[in-house]
Amino acid sequence: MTQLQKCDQPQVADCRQDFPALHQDVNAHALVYLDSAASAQQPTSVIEAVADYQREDHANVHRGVHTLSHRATDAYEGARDKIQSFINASSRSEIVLTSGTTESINLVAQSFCRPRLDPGDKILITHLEHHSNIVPWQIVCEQTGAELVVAPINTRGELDIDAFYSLLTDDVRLLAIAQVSNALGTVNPLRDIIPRAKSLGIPVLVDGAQGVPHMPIDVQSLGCDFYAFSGHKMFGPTGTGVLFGKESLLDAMPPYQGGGDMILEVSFDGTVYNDLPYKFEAGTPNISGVVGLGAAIDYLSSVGMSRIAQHEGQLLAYLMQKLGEVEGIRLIGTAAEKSGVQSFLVDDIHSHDLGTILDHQGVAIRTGHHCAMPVMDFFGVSGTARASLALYNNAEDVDRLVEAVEKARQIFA
Amino acid sequence: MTQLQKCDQPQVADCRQDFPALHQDVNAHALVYLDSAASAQQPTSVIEAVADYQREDHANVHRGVHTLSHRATDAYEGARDKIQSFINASSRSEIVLTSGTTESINLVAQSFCRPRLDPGDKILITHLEHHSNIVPWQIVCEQTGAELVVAPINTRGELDIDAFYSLLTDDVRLLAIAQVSNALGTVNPLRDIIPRAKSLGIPVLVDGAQGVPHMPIDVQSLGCDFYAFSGHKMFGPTGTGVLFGKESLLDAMPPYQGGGDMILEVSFDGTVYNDLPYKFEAGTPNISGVVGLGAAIDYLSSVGMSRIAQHEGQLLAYLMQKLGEVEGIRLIGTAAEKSGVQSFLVDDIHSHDLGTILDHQGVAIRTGHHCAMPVMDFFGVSGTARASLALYNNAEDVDRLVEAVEKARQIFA
Amino acid sequence: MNAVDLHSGDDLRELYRELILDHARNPRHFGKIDHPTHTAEGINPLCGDKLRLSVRVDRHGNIADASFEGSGCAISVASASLLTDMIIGVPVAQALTCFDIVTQRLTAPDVDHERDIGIDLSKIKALDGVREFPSRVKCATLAWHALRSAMHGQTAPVSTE
Amino acid sequence: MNAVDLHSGDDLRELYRELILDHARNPRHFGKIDHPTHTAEGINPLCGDKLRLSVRVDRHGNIADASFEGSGCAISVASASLLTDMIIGVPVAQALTCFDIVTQRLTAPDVDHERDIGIDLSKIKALDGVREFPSRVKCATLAWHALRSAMHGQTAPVSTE
Ligand SMILES: Cc1ncc(COP(=O)(O)O)c(C=O)c1O
Ligand SMILES: Cc1ncc(COP(=O)(O)O)c(C=O)c1O
Repeated sequence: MTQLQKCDQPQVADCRQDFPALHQDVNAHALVYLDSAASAQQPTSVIEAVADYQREDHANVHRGVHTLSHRATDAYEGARDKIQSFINASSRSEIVLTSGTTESINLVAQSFCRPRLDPGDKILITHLEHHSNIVPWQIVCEQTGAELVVAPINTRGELDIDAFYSLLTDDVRLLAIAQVSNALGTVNPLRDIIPRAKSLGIPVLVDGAQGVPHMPIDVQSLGCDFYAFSGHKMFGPTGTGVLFGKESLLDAMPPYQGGGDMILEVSFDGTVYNDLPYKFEAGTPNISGVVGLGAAIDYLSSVGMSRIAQHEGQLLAYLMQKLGEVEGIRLIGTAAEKSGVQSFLVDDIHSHDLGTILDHQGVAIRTGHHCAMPVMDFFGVSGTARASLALYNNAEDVDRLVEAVEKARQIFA
Repeated sequence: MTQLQKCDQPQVADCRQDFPALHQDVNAHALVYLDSAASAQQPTSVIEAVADYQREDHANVHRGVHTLSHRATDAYEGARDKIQSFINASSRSEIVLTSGTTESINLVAQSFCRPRLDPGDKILITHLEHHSNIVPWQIVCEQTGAELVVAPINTRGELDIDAFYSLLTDDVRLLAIAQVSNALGTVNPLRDIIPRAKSLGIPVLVDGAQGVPHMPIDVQSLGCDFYAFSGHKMFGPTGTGVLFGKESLLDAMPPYQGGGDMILEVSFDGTVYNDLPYKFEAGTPNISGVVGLGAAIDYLSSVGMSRIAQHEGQLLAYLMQKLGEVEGIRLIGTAAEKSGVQSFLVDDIHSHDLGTILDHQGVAIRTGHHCAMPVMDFFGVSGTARASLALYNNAEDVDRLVEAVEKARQIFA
Repeated sequence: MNAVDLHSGDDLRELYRELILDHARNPRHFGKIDHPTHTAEGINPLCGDKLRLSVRVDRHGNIADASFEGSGCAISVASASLLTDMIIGVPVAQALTCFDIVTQRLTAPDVDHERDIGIDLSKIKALDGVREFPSRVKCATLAWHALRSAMHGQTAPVSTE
Repeated sequence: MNAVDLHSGDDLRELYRELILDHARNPRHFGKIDHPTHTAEGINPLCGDKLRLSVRVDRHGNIADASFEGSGCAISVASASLLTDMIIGVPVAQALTCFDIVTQRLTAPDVDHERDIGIDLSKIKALDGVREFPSRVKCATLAWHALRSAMHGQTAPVSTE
């Protein structure tokens, strides 16, 4: 309990009560939710913002003169403004609303890279990436004859920085790199890497899916050209996401999808595309979802991202310490710089069995490959158990996890 | 008032009370919502299904062993089953969940058409189409050198069927056609057209955005190869949509986007894509939205699509009669076969002014080009006022519209 | 967000005053002028308004002539018509001050708009009814934005959306 | 959907019975056999289970030998091990009846499973604990699905997701 008090700053620990999903029993035990890296729970304010929007303000956006359409447009575009200031983009034109990180990355692969890749050109990624930051590049490389180059990692799950720099050559047409590995929690040294890439004229896409929910983000000081993230990992709705892109790059890119809203004029002789960011937002957007994302940003801002980072950092230390003390455990992902994710293996218990036993005790973790099969291959495992933290977790959650793991060990003893 | 009773079957008229957004005052008048073709309101059951899901069952789908992840997966995949039976697809593999009609059509343009189009090949559409069923084809034609052929319409807003058949030649690689025109309400004679196209071996995509909310749909008896629609027009959430595609065609298509969930195995040597429909669902889907869409389908099924079609048909007749009686009005879109949409012009009042005056009286209509600029060009107007009906509208709504139009005429007299 | 707007029934009459309807029906200076020195296009995608403003500035920096073409709603056409009426014969600098005054007047009604800049602003008051219709402010200011962009020599169309 | 499952604390012990853990730790017939006549792969993407089942059917239509390779969770490995144990020496038709019985037993517990088909089904009861864990049924039936697809000569891997 002393640990509990140490970990929880009053303001951050209090947040837990704002999340209705956390206050339920699962298999007759109070739920311990340690799967936020897969998808986070929502505070009441987000759930209600979406429901209120639907009850009172819904209509299609952008093209309507009636009151509901104005309210919907104001709510939707107001959320864009919130996103802009949350990540400190220099203009709202740089905030393209997508359905998630995956679509954001595919958009860059197809609209930015595909037209400018030739055989022999390279896309550089790392061995740490999520499938969503691998497969879009495999596809565009196959389409264009470009080559996908993968920077290696070491046994702690860190980028091998020397090897990385030796691969960062001037035939690289894009560096696509995670801010935080979802499987291992590794935080990549973007403050060093991005300036180096930029000095070689290499555009940089940052997969921020696991960054933005957990630390303050400033895309201008990061210096990246693209930054992709998902609403559902930052306590907002599924089906929402963002692609931040520098205006000059977005401007020069062809649209990704065609349809309503992304045009100024359509005729069969030719079509004039709309201004940024609308050029990349074809069709009716996820209005209610984006309204919810705006509410999630309000919520995060009220708690404070630095505070959240500090809370999670302390809790991660506690998690790693406590898990490390369990006999027969192997921690996977022990980088010096980490965010609140810990993968592990227990004895020779298959992670799926472990997941079932933990779930039976009300402890929700993720098991399997975490959409990062190359990471699994690297560590020679088919999958891991993974506990991931968010602002609403506390030391008691960690204690419950460790207890549940001990029980699994007894069953398999 | 006799008309009112005639129009409303008890069951359908009663639905109105299920839609909270309809029970509000706008500009000090009870709201009359005649903009459902742009986006429909949601019944309480949909709003609550989404909120309940978030309060109790949310987690990421497909890859989790814990209880919430199972509940989320069951809810999400359960909605797919509902969609399958709602449109009578023969297999759940044929139901690809997208972000909306626009994405569904872009998916077909890029994954189905792009690899198989050569210069000289043709894509056939009609002059009635929504921008979302025009621009994706313009883009893919530009990418491949294929030609976009446009079948003409007549002054009632009907497809010129002879001209259409003369354009339906065997160098057409896809026919993409709306079931119902969103600007004019015209219902295209798909029962004649599709068999004719199929007899020539031409694949057919139906843009069902304005069909599925208003009439029973059976994709097998329609005989189309692809059928695209949006959740938000059928009383479900924004950010959801469906692409029905015949299994044999979907099977042969490359994936549209790369990422999590659409793969079976990822390695840097090569990636094995997942089975249908998952191959086309990269990344975390719009889980809560799809849950809401499932609830919308339950709602529609409980009311009954045939009943809805009948109710709206009667109401449309009343709307056309009443509007037609207004002096100085010009009805745009007077096809013999119509669904519940009526575009019109009043004297020389610009539609934006008309929209403002109606809104001031609580009557919400859409004004402008309705994402169908070629239709506007055909009728030589920059835009129209458009009233569109849904199951919750009644004769009183029509009367209020007509009153409000009369007031506009007075102001501009 | 669901507050009931208690518009008086006369709001619409305020918006569509006689002067506005008159200018909308019979726009002044509609068409082309000879030898324009500055032109700009204004687009309001929301309602499809599209205006092209042409101005001829003489060597003294005065606006010798002005006109507009295009189509739009009553508010944007009337506003363009009023604009051309007002700026002809006025120094460019003063016309741009007009821009400031008009946009402020329509969006920030508390500011003191009665600054004397030597132009007759009385007609501009005809647009005051727009204040109650925030969605129409873009229509009312479209021509003014086009004026500013013409004077600043911009070539891309300005859009108020 | 938020009903509390009142699992007794022994559910886990039921799932991971001694017999199951024993077969999971020491799978029988693990490896390759000579001259298999039928093989099939089973994949459960949910937990990454991947099994390859090999069977040799003799000219009398009896299963002369069977084995499996691959990796998976305790339930799927134990189930595969039990399967190979059970089907060796049994006519193909009976083995396929076994498939029906096992899948029914795990998914529809009310059915009468005690049909006598001339195979000792007692070991199969070790899997009964899975019934309380619907998410694990796929693991328990994976090898059985592979058996069926091997017998039907399918070549694509079967997936239980
Ligand atoms: C006929 C038609 N097709 C396509 C669309 C595009 O739908 P969405 O904007 O939901 O993608 C619409 C709706 O605006 C429509 O009415
Ligand atoms: C690092 C990383 N990148 C990308 C993604 C993909 O995000 P989404 O599934 O929301 O598109 C995820 C989440 O699964 C992730 O953790």
